[in-house]
Amino acid sequence: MDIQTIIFIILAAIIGVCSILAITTRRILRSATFLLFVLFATAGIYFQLNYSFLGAVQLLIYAGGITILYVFSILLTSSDGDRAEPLKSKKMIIGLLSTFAGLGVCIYVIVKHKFTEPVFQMGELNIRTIGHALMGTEKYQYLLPFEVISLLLLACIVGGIMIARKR
Amino acid sequence: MCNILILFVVIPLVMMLGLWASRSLCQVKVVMVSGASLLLALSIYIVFNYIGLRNAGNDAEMLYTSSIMWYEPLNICFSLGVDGISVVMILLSSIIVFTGVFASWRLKPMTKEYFLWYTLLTVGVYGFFISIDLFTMFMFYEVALIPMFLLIGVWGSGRKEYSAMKLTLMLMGGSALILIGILSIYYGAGASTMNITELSQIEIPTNIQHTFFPLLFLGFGILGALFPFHTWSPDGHASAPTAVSMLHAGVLMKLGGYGCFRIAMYLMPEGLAMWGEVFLILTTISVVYGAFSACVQTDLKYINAYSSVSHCGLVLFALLMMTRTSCTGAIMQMLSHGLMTALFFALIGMMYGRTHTRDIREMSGLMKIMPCLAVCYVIAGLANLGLPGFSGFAAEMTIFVGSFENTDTFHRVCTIIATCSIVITAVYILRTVGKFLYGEVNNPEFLQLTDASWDEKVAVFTLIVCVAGLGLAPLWASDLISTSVEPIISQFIK
Amino acid sequence: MEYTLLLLILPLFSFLVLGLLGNYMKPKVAGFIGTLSLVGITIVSYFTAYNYFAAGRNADGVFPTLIPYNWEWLPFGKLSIDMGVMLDPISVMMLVVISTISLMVHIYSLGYMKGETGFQRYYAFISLFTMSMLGLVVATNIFQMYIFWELVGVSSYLLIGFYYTKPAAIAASKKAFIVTRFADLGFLIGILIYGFYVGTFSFTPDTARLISAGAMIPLALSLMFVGGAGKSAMFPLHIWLPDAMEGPTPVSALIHAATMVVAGVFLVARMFPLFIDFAPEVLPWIAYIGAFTALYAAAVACVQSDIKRVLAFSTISQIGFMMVALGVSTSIDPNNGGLGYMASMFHLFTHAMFKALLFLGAGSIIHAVHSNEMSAMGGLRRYMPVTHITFLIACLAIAGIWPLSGFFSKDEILAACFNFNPLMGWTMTAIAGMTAFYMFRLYYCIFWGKENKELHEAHTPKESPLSMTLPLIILAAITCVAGFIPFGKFVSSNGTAYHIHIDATTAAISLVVAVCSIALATLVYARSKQPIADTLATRFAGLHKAAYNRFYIDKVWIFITKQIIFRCISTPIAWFDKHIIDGFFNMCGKCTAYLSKKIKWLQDSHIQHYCIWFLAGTVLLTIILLIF
Amino acid sequence: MVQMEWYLVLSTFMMFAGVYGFFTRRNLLTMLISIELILNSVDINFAVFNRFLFPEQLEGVFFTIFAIGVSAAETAVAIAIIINIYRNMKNIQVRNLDKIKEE
Repeated sequence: MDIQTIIFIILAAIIGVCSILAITTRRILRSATFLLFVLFATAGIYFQLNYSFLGAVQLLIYAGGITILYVFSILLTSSDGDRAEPLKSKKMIIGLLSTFAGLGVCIYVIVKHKFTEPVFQMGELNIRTIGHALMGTEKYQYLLPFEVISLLLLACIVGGIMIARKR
Repeated sequence: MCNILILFVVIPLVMMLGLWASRSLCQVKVVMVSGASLLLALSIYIVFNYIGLRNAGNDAEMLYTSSIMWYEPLNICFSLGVDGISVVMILLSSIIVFTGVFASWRLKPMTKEYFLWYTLLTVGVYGFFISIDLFTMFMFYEVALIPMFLLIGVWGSGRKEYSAMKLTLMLMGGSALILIGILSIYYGAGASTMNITELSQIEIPTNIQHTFFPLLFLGFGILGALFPFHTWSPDGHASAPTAVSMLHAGVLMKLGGYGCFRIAMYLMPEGLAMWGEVFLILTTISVVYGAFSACVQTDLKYINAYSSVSHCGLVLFALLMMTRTSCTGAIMQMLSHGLMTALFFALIGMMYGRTHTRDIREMSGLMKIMPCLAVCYVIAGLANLGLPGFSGFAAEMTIFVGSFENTDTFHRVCTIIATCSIVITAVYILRTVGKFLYGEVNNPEFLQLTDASWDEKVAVFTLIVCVAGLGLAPLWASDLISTSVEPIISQFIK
Repeated sequence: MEYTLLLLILPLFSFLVLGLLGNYMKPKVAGFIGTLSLVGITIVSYFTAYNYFAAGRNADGVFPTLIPYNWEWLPFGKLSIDMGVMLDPISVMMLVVISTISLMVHIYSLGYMKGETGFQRYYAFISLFTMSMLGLVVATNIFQMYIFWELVGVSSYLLIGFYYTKPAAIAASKKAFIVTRFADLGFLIGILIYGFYVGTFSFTPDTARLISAGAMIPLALSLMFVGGAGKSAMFPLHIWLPDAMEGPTPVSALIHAATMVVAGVFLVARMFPLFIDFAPEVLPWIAYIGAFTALYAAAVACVQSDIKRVLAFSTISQIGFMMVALGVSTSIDPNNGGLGYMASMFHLFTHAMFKALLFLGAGSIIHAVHSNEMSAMGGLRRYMPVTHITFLIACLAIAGIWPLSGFFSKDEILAACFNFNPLMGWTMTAIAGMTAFYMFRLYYCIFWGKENKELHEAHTPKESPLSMTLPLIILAAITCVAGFIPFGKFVSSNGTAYHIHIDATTAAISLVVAVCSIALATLVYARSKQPIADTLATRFAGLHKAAYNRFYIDKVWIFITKQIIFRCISTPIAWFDKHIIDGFFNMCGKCTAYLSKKIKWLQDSHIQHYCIWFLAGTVLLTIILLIF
Repeated sequence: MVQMEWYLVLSTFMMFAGVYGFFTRRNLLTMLISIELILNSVDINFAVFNRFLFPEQLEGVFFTIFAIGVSAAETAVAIAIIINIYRNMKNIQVRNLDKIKEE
C-alpha cells in the first residue's frame, strides 16, 4: 500500500463522513462547516491527481468564497437556533430507498463498465498550458466559454444585487 | 367531388352554419325543418335511386363509391359508398332526425345551441353510415358520441350528469376497443388500406382475428347494449331529452349492430367462428334479461330502455345466427326497432312534458285525458310486442325463421329461448298500458292537461305511418337488405 | 272466386274508416257503416258458399281446394310467407259461421251498446276482429294463419278491455292476451319447426319431405296444438276465457263463444291430414285433453253464479267436445274411424249458433236487470218472453234434445267416441248429461226459481228492443233447423260425401241422459225454494267451494305469474341489474376516483417529492435497461 | 496506485449524499449545500476522467473550472433569493414557500 493509496483513503474517509454529516446534522452552521471539509478534501483529490491549479481554484472559490457566502447568509437568515425539524420517517424511507437504489445502480455501472484502459500519467499540468488554452481561440481552446462565464458572473453579480437589495 | 352521398354530411354542416347565423327562435326552426326535410327527401331519393340502379343490373357491392386520399402515410381515405343496408339505415336516420325536430319543438332553454349539437350528432350518424373507410367511420362515430354528453348533461332531466357521464364513459370505453380492433385489422391486413371492401379481400392472419375479434365486437356491442354492458342505456335514455332519446335509441344504438356486422363480422370471419357462440350466449341473455327487467320497472323510459336492450339484443342475436335470413332480419329489426323506439320515446316525452312524471304508479286513466297520445302509445306498444301489420312482426319473424335455419343444437336452444321474449314483451307492454293509460283518472290535476299539439302529431304520425308501412309491405326492405347481406354473409359461411 | 278478396277488404276498410274518422261521426252513422259492411260481407260469404258447393265435386269426388289469391308477402330465402285466400269446405263453412254470427252481433250491438261512450271504437274493433277471423280461416298457409291468429288475439284484447276504466276489464284483457300469447309461443315454434323441416309453410307439403322430417312433424304439430289449446281455452290454458267475460256481452258472443275460441279446433282440423298421416300418436292426447277440459269445465259450470261465467265454462266444455271429436278420429275415412272430424266441424257449426244465441240472450237479460248475478234474476219469463223462448231453445239445443241442432252434432261426436273407445263414449255422454244439467240450472235460475222481487220492483225488467230480439229470433230459427243440414255432404275428413246416419243406440242413450239431467235440474232449481241445492251445497261444502273457485286453477296461475315471474325472476333480475351490473360499473368509476384520490399526494407541488419520483423513475428505467 | 474506479465510487457516494440531502432537508440553505455536494462530485468526475482516460487533453479540467465558476454564480444568486425570501417571510423553510404562489 503506497502513500498515494493512504492519502486517498484518508481523503475518501473525510469526504464520505463529512458529506453525510453535512446533510444529516441538524444545525445548519455545522452543515456548512462539514461542506467546507468536503470541499477541502476534494481539493486534496485534485492535488492528488496532479491538477494543482484545479485544487487551488477549488480552495479559492469554493472553500474560500462560496462557503463564506454560506456562512454569511446563514448568519443573516438563521433566527431561532436553526434547528431543522425532525424528518418524517415515511419520507425519509422513500428518499433513502431511492437514493440507495440510485447509488447501487451507479456503482454497479461503474464497476461493471469496461473503460478504455486507464493510464495514470504523472506530470504536473503547467500553468502556461492552461493559460494558452484558456485564452486561445483555436480548437481545444476556451476563450469563448471563458468569456461567457465571465459574462455570467457579471450578470450574477448584478442580479444578486438586484434581488437582495432592499426595496 | 360530385358524389351525392357527401350531401348527407354537407347539409347538416350547412344547417349548423345557418343555426349559428340565425338570430331568432323562428329562424332556428326554419333552418331545422327545412334541413331535416331536405335530408329526408334526399334519403328517399337515394333509396329509390338505389333500387333503380340495382334493378338496372348494377351488382357492385357498394354503389356511389368515391374515395379521396386523406392522409397518405397511413392510407386513410375519405371513402364513401352505400349498399342496401346503409341505405335503409340512412333512411331510418332521416326519418328520426325529421321527427326529432318536431318532437323538440317546444324545448325551451338554449334552443339554438341544442339544435346545433343535435345537428352535429346528425353529422356523425350520417357520416358513419356513408363511409366505407375504417378510419373515417371511426371518426364519425366519435363525432356522434361527443354531442351526446352535452345534450344529456345540459338539456336532460333527473340524474342527468351521472347519466351523461356514465353513457359517455362506457361508450368511450367501447370506442377505445373499436380503435384497437380497427388498428389490428389495418396492420393485420398489411397496413395497405383502410377501405372495407378492399380489406374484405385480404386474409387477416388467424391469430390476429382470434385475439382482436372479441375486442371489436364488444366495442360495437357496448353501443348495441350487449349484456352486461347495457347499463348506460336505461340511465342515459331516462335522462336524455326526448329527441335525443329518440335519436340515440333509434339510430345510435344501431351503429353498434351495424358496426358488428359491417366491420367485426365481415372482416374477421375466423374470429367470428371462434367467438360466435360466446357472444351468442350474451345476446340471448340480453334478449330475455332485458325483457324481464322491463317487467318490473316503474319509470316509462326505463321500461322502454330495457325493452330496447331486449330488442337490440335480438339484432346482435340474429347477426350471430349467421344465416342469410337471420341477418336480413337483424337489419330489419334495426330499422323496425329504430322507428318503434323513437315513437315510444317521443310519446313518453310528450306525456312527461304534460304530467311531469314518468312513474306509472302515479298516473292512471290518461286515455281519457289525452286520447290521441294514448292511442298512439297503445299502437306503439302493440307494434313493439310484434303485432302483425307493424314492422316488429316482420322483423322478428324473419329473425326467428332465419335463426331456425341454423341447425346446430346450441343455436336451436338459443333460438327457442329468444322466442320466449315475445311473451315477456307482451307482459310488460300490457302491464304498462294497463297501468297508466287505462283506468280512472287518479290525479285531478291531470284533467287540465291537453292532447297532442300539431307539431307532436306530425312527429308521431310520421313514425306510425313508417312503422305500419314497413309492417304491411316488408318485401321491399327485405329485398333491399338481403341482396346486400349476401356478400357479407358469404365471408363467414364457407 | 276473385270476389272473395272483398271478405278481407270490406271489414278492413270499415275498420280504417271507423278507427280514423270515428270520432268525427255520430255513433249511429258509425254503427250503420259497420253493419252495412258486415251485410256486404255476409252476402259475399253466402254467395261464395253457394258458388263453391254448387260448383260440385271434382273427379275424385271431393270439393276442390281453390286458391284465388296468393301473394308472396315476405320471402325468407327458400321459405316465404304468403298472403292469400284459400277456399275449401271447412273454410267456406267457417266463412258462413263467422259472417252470420258477426252480422247478428252487429245488429244486436246497435241496441245493446246504444249510448255507450266509444260506440264508434266498438264497431271499429269488431270490424277488425271480423277481418282477422276471416283472414284466419281463409289462410293459405300456416304462417298467414298465425298472422291473423295474432290479430284476432289483439282484437279480442281490445274488445275485452273495451271498458278500459274498469280494473277488472283491464286485468282480464291483459290475462287473455298474455295467456294466449304464451300458447302462441308454442304455435310459433311449431311453425318454425314445421317450416324448417318441411320446407314450406303451406298446408299441403311435399310428402317426401314430411317423411324425411321424421319425429319433427309430431313435435311441430303438438306445439301447434298448444297454440290452438291456448286460443280454444283447453285446460290448463283456459283461465283467460271466464275472465274475458268482462267485455261487452255481444263481444263474448262473437269472439269468446262462436268464432275465435274455436280457432284452435279449426287449426287442428286444418292440420288434420297431417295429424292422421304423420302424427297419429298425438291425436289421442288431444282427445284426452279435450275430454278432461270438457269434464272440468262442466263441473265448474254447475256451481257458478255469474251467468256469463256459466256460459263461458259451458263454451270451454263444448270446445272440449270438439277437440275430443277430432282426437278420436283414427283414419281419414269418415266411414271408418274418421267420423270425428265431421262431427267436430258439425258441432262447431251448430255450437256457434246456439252459443251465440245463449250469449246474446244473456246480454239481453243483463241489459234488462243490469247485473250478471243469478241472484238478481229469477222469474224473468214474465218480463221477457222473446228472450225466454229463444234462450230455452238454445238450452235444449245444447242439452241435445231432438230435433234441435245440438242433438245431431253431439250425437255424431258421441258415436265417434264410442267407436274410439267405449270408456271415452260413456265419459262424454256423462259430460253431455252435465251439460244439460247446468244449462237448465242456469235457465231455471234466470227465468223461474226465486225471483228477486225487491230489485225487480225498483227497476222493472222489460223486453229488449227489436234490434236485439231480431238476432235472437234469427239464431233460434237457425238452431232449430241446422240439425237437418246434411253436413256430411259438405264437410268430411277426406272430402268425400258422407251421409249422416243417426246411430239409434247412441241417440237413445244421449237423449235419455239429457232428459234425466233436465228433469233433475227441474227438480232442484225450478221452484222458488231450492232445498235440494242448498243441502247439496252444504253437504259437499268443500267440493262446492272448490268448484265455485274453479278448482283454484286461477290461483295457481296467479301464483305462477305474480310469485314466480314477477317475484322470483323479474325482481331479482332488476335487482341484479341495478346493484350488480350497474354497481360494477359504478364501482369502476368509484375505484378510479378512489385511486386518483389515493395517488393525489404524488402531485403535492413539492419539488423535493417530484425529485424523489424523478430519481426513482430514472433508477427504475436504468435497472430495466440493465436487465434487458 | 489508486484505481480510477475508486475515485468514481467516491464521487458517486458524494453525489448521492447530496441527492439525499436535497430530498429530505426542509431548509433552503441546506438544500443548496446538497446541490454543492452534487456539483462537486461531478467536478471530481471530470477531473478523474481527464486524468485517467484522456491525459493529453484538457476538457475535463476546463469544465471543472467553468463548473466551479457557474456554481459560484448560482450560489450567489440563490443566496440572494434566499435572503430576499427570508426578508419577506422571516423563514426559509420549504413548506412555507407556497405563500409565494398566492401573492
